[in-house]
Amino acid sequence: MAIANESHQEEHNMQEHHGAGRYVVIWVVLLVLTLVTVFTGRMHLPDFGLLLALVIASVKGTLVALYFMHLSEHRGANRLVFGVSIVFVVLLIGFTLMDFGTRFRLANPPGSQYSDLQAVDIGANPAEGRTGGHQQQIKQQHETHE
Amino acid sequence: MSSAHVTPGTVPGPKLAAHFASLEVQKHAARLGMWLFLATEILLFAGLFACYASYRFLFPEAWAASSRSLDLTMGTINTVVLITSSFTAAMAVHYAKEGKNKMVGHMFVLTLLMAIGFLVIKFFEYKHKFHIGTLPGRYYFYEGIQLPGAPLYFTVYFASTALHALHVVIGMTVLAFSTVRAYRVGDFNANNYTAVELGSMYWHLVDLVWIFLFPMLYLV
Amino acid sequence: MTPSSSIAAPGAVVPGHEATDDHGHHPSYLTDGTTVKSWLLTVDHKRIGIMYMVWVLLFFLVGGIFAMLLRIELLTPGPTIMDAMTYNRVFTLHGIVMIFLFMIPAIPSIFGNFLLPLMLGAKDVAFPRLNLLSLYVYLAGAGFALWGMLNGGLDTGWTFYTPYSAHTTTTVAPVLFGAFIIGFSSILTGMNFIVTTHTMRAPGITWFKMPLMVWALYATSCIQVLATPVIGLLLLLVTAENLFSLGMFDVARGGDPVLFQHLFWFYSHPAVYIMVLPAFGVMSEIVATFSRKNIFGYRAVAYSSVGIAFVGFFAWGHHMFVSGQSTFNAGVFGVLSMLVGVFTAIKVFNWVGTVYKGAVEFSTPFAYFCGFLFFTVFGGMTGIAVATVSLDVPWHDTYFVVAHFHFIMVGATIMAFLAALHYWFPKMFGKMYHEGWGLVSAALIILGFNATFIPQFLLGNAGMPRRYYEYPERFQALNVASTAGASLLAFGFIIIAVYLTYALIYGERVDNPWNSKGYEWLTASPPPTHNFIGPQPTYPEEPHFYVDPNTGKGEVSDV
Amino acid sequence: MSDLANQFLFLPERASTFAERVDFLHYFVVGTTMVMSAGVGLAALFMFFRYRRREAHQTTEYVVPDLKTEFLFVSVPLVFFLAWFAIGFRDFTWYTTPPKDSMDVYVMGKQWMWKFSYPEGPNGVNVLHVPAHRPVRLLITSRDVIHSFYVPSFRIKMDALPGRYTQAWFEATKPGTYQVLCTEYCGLSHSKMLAEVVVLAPEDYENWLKEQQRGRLQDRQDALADTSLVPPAARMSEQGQKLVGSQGCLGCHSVDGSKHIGPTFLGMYERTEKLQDGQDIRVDEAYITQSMMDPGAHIVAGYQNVMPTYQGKLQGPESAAIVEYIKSLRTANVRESASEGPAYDPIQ
Repeated sequence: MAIANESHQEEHNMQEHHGAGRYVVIWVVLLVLTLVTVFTGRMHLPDFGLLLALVIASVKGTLVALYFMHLSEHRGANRLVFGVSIVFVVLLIGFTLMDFGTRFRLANPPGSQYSDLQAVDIGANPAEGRTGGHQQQIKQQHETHE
Repeated sequence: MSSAHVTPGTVPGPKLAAHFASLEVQKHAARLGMWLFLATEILLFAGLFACYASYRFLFPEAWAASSRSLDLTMGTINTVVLITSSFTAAMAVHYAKEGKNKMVGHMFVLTLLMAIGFLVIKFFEYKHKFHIGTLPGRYYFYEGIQLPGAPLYFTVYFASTALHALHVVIGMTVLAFSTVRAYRVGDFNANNYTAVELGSMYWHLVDLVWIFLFPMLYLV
Repeated sequence: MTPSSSIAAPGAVVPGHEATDDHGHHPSYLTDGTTVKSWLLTVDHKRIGIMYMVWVLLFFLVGGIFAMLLRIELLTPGPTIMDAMTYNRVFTLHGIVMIFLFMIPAIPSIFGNFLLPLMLGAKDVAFPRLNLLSLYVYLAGAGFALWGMLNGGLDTGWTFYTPYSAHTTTTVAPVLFGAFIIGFSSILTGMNFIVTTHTMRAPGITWFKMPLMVWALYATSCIQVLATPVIGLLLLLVTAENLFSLGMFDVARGGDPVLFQHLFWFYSHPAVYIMVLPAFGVMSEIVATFSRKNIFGYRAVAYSSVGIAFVGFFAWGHHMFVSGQSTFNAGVFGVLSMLVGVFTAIKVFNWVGTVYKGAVEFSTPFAYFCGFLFFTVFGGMTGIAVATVSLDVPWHDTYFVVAHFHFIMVGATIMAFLAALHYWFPKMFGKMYHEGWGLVSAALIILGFNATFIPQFLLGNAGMPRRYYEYPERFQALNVASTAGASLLAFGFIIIAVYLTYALIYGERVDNPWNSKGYEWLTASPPPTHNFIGPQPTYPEEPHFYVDPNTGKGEVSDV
Repeated sequence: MSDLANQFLFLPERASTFAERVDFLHYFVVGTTMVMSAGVGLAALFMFFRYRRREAHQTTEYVVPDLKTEFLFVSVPLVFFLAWFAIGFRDFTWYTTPPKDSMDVYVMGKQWMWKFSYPEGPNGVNVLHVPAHRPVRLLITSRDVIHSFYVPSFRIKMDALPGRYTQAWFEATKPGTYQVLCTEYCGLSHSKMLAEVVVLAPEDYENWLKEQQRGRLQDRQDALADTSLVPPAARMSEQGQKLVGSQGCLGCHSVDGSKHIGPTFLGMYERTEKLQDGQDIRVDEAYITQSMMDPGAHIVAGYQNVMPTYQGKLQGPESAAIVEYIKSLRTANVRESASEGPAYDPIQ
């Protein structure tokens, strides 16, 4: 009786009812972690700053998923779905970054840290004749001024 | 769904659609469907995260400089607002299970108010950017950052925050329906809270995405 | 795998089937309400499947006409019947229509919708209204895309590679937006199937008693749910790039067109399996029915479907070996691509193994199975060949690749589509078509198909790039051969259209002409509105269990 | 043997070291594919016949494979596939790692032509000269959209990405002319974006290079005197080809038949053009020369009078060379030195 089992188990898992206190605790923890990540973010840690921020974000995300979204009570397919989607996100990003990191250097976007070529456009600076691609508007402004 | 097989007279519960074997199955199906839908949302943002990751990997300096040009205070306030709104949404589910429909409505109203607050703050951030010229791609005319990749950062910034804001609006619509139902009909109870639960799950996803967007955009 | 003890119940009573012994006493889903409204607003998965069939076949016709125009244009090295711009639009539209409007919805949305609940002993899919919504979303997207095509069309190729798609002056935006909308339809169908498989299986149908078609649809749905959002986002980004110069892939500002390709193929490679996995599922049913055997290595075939779905996600880079991607990545994606080949090989061997000690009836669906088997082996192995990193260098973007994926898309998927159409035609309409014409058109199609695409393999070897309006004269002979084959193919399709339409009206009433023991045949043909009359059937045996009831447990022999 | 296989598989001439490696694997893979398809097909056919149905409701045995069979199903293809991958990846790594001593050529794709330039100086449009038996590294880029540089006879291909370089290398094994095709869809005239690689014997290449470096046309006379390789007309047209690039003619005139600011050079010679005043004129040497010196004299209908005069900018022999080049672009002669190629009518 597979049908009954899967849905029945699910129903059974979801029957538990916790007090509101649990949500308050999670909420407070989330706020504290937000402040922590703002604090560490403002220190501008050189290499592992982003990594640390992402770790904190992952912890926060896990808390939201587990308790606000009740994943801690779910079993089976629901968890699997969530887990698999996260795995796929990681692999999508991982394989893509792997490409940029190991590519023939000149094939990376010019001006990036993995390329030896000069960037075509590196931001707006009319004094040096660079307009951030905003030529049209600057020209128009010019004309109206004259 | 035709509702030919509703069993009247028992505990007020959701209608059992004819094709389901039992209410258990129906709820399970709804929840699993929602999780699958959330998975698609995660992968939708994954595309943007991949763009973000690639360009961050290529242009770390521009990324750091550009992220510092954002208003961290506003970003932090928005994060707090969204987390709190997520908390109230979770509380709504809690009250729905206990059958306190009034409280469900109140909680969702709070959530909606915070959502509006979030969008308003976002609007002012956008306005500032349009003013100083930190805009995507070829519209970029900010002279403060002279690094390759800076216009790209703002492409990613605008694409991801706009997509997120769209989700906030969709989430608000979904929650608004549940709010009205909680006040008007008031039929949520321990047996029948799927609508509240699914709406609030969607809202948590919106929060979840922001939890990642916030450090990625403001704190690199 | 060993036979479970449940096999021991021979000749089990199948209650749902009883009512079919006297035809006409229960309304079938076809006769239960005949107004237009009863069709357009139906939530019955069978009717939705039939409506999908109408539209999908219509788009197949459109895509087919485009294909014939292309083949005629390529008869001569220079201009033949259209100018270069028209040609570029036509091949783009051929790709878009065939992939987004035909291939992806074809088997899952028509046969999946129709059969999945029947095969699981359920009354409907889990979310019938979402199911109807997915049909209308599909039509809305198709409408957008067609509107864009009529307003000038686009010339980017179905791959929409930036920066070309960002700068071309043709109408990119509406077509891309149409494809984006169709993505939602695909996601809804996928979600529905996954949830249905998880929650709606009738008592007795355990995971490893599900028909293999269900396994295939389940794996397909996983891909649809997980991959489609990424292309959705990407289509939005390209639309924004084209309309507003958003700049995500803008080369002048550090954007990377290869990143676009990564994201594009993250969807579009698995999308190939969205198209071909259901075909594998169909063929598993057909080979079992027509050789009256349980599937040889059921678990291996079931697992390999899921395996293909999973590994298929991580092979996307083999579309980009010469695109500037790193050598290291090429290696990683190269190895992973080989694994997909292994999973497919498992299926092929097990299908052949199924025939072993079977009792083969050579009727139309089985004829398609034979064609399918050859095309899958050849198409699949040439797929492995183009994924062999160094071999891809000369073959990439030539007609070899065109021929390879047509072997899979047309050779495997359309063969399976036609096989499914013939196999389940009696199930859907309770009518039988003319077997002789069926075999004739199958032969024509298989022959025509070979004549169309084998020359294209050789063209690719000779170095003719794809998407060429004009070509050096030395390629002409092979192009003419290919066009001739395509005409044969088209002729085969016309014959099918004629005799199936005839059968729809005048066909002989039948119930289970194949004496199949697939689960979907446990109910009447055509099935009643809620699939079963009276109590639900029980499922004591696995599907396609053709063991002699008198010999009890059946003779289990290991190979 | 391998020639026979090439005929059978329609493979083009094999003219680079990479081609030899690729073709070896090609035979292996395609051979196995054919044997396997035939094997599966025959096994299936045999079984269809051997196990044909004898009665409508025939029952069958319950056959399941044992672990050994399944293991065989997995391992046999896996071994083959991995072997192919190993060889293929080894060759691919070889292909993406140019030898240290290779000669660099910059390749730029542009809608719809290929430009080649050497670090030492000479440029070329649609014709790449390289020496045989020497590794040549191509640094490929694009000016607009993605193109792909494909030489079937060398079995090499690499995408040209805008704004950055990809690399490919080859070592040609025999002198000759080989066609270059664009394999990434790049717009209207994608299929006309053809070019060619002229492989010269090392000493011929040295001569050619010297000739190119001499540059100015004044030297052309003595250059002609000591080169018996190429007929004078072709020699001149090559100079002309260089000139139309350096003088900016290609900014307005295409060589592929497409209409731009000015009429295309392709097929211009001996064409009859309708002038603005309604008269017809036959394009000959005199008209072309006059158009360079006094562009406004006879304007072809449908074009603006925007061309600057080249009076004083071009010397006599130079304008003659350009005329010669335009003459060489007569439709029938588009690929005059190519071994094989299309002779199509350009779209007017």
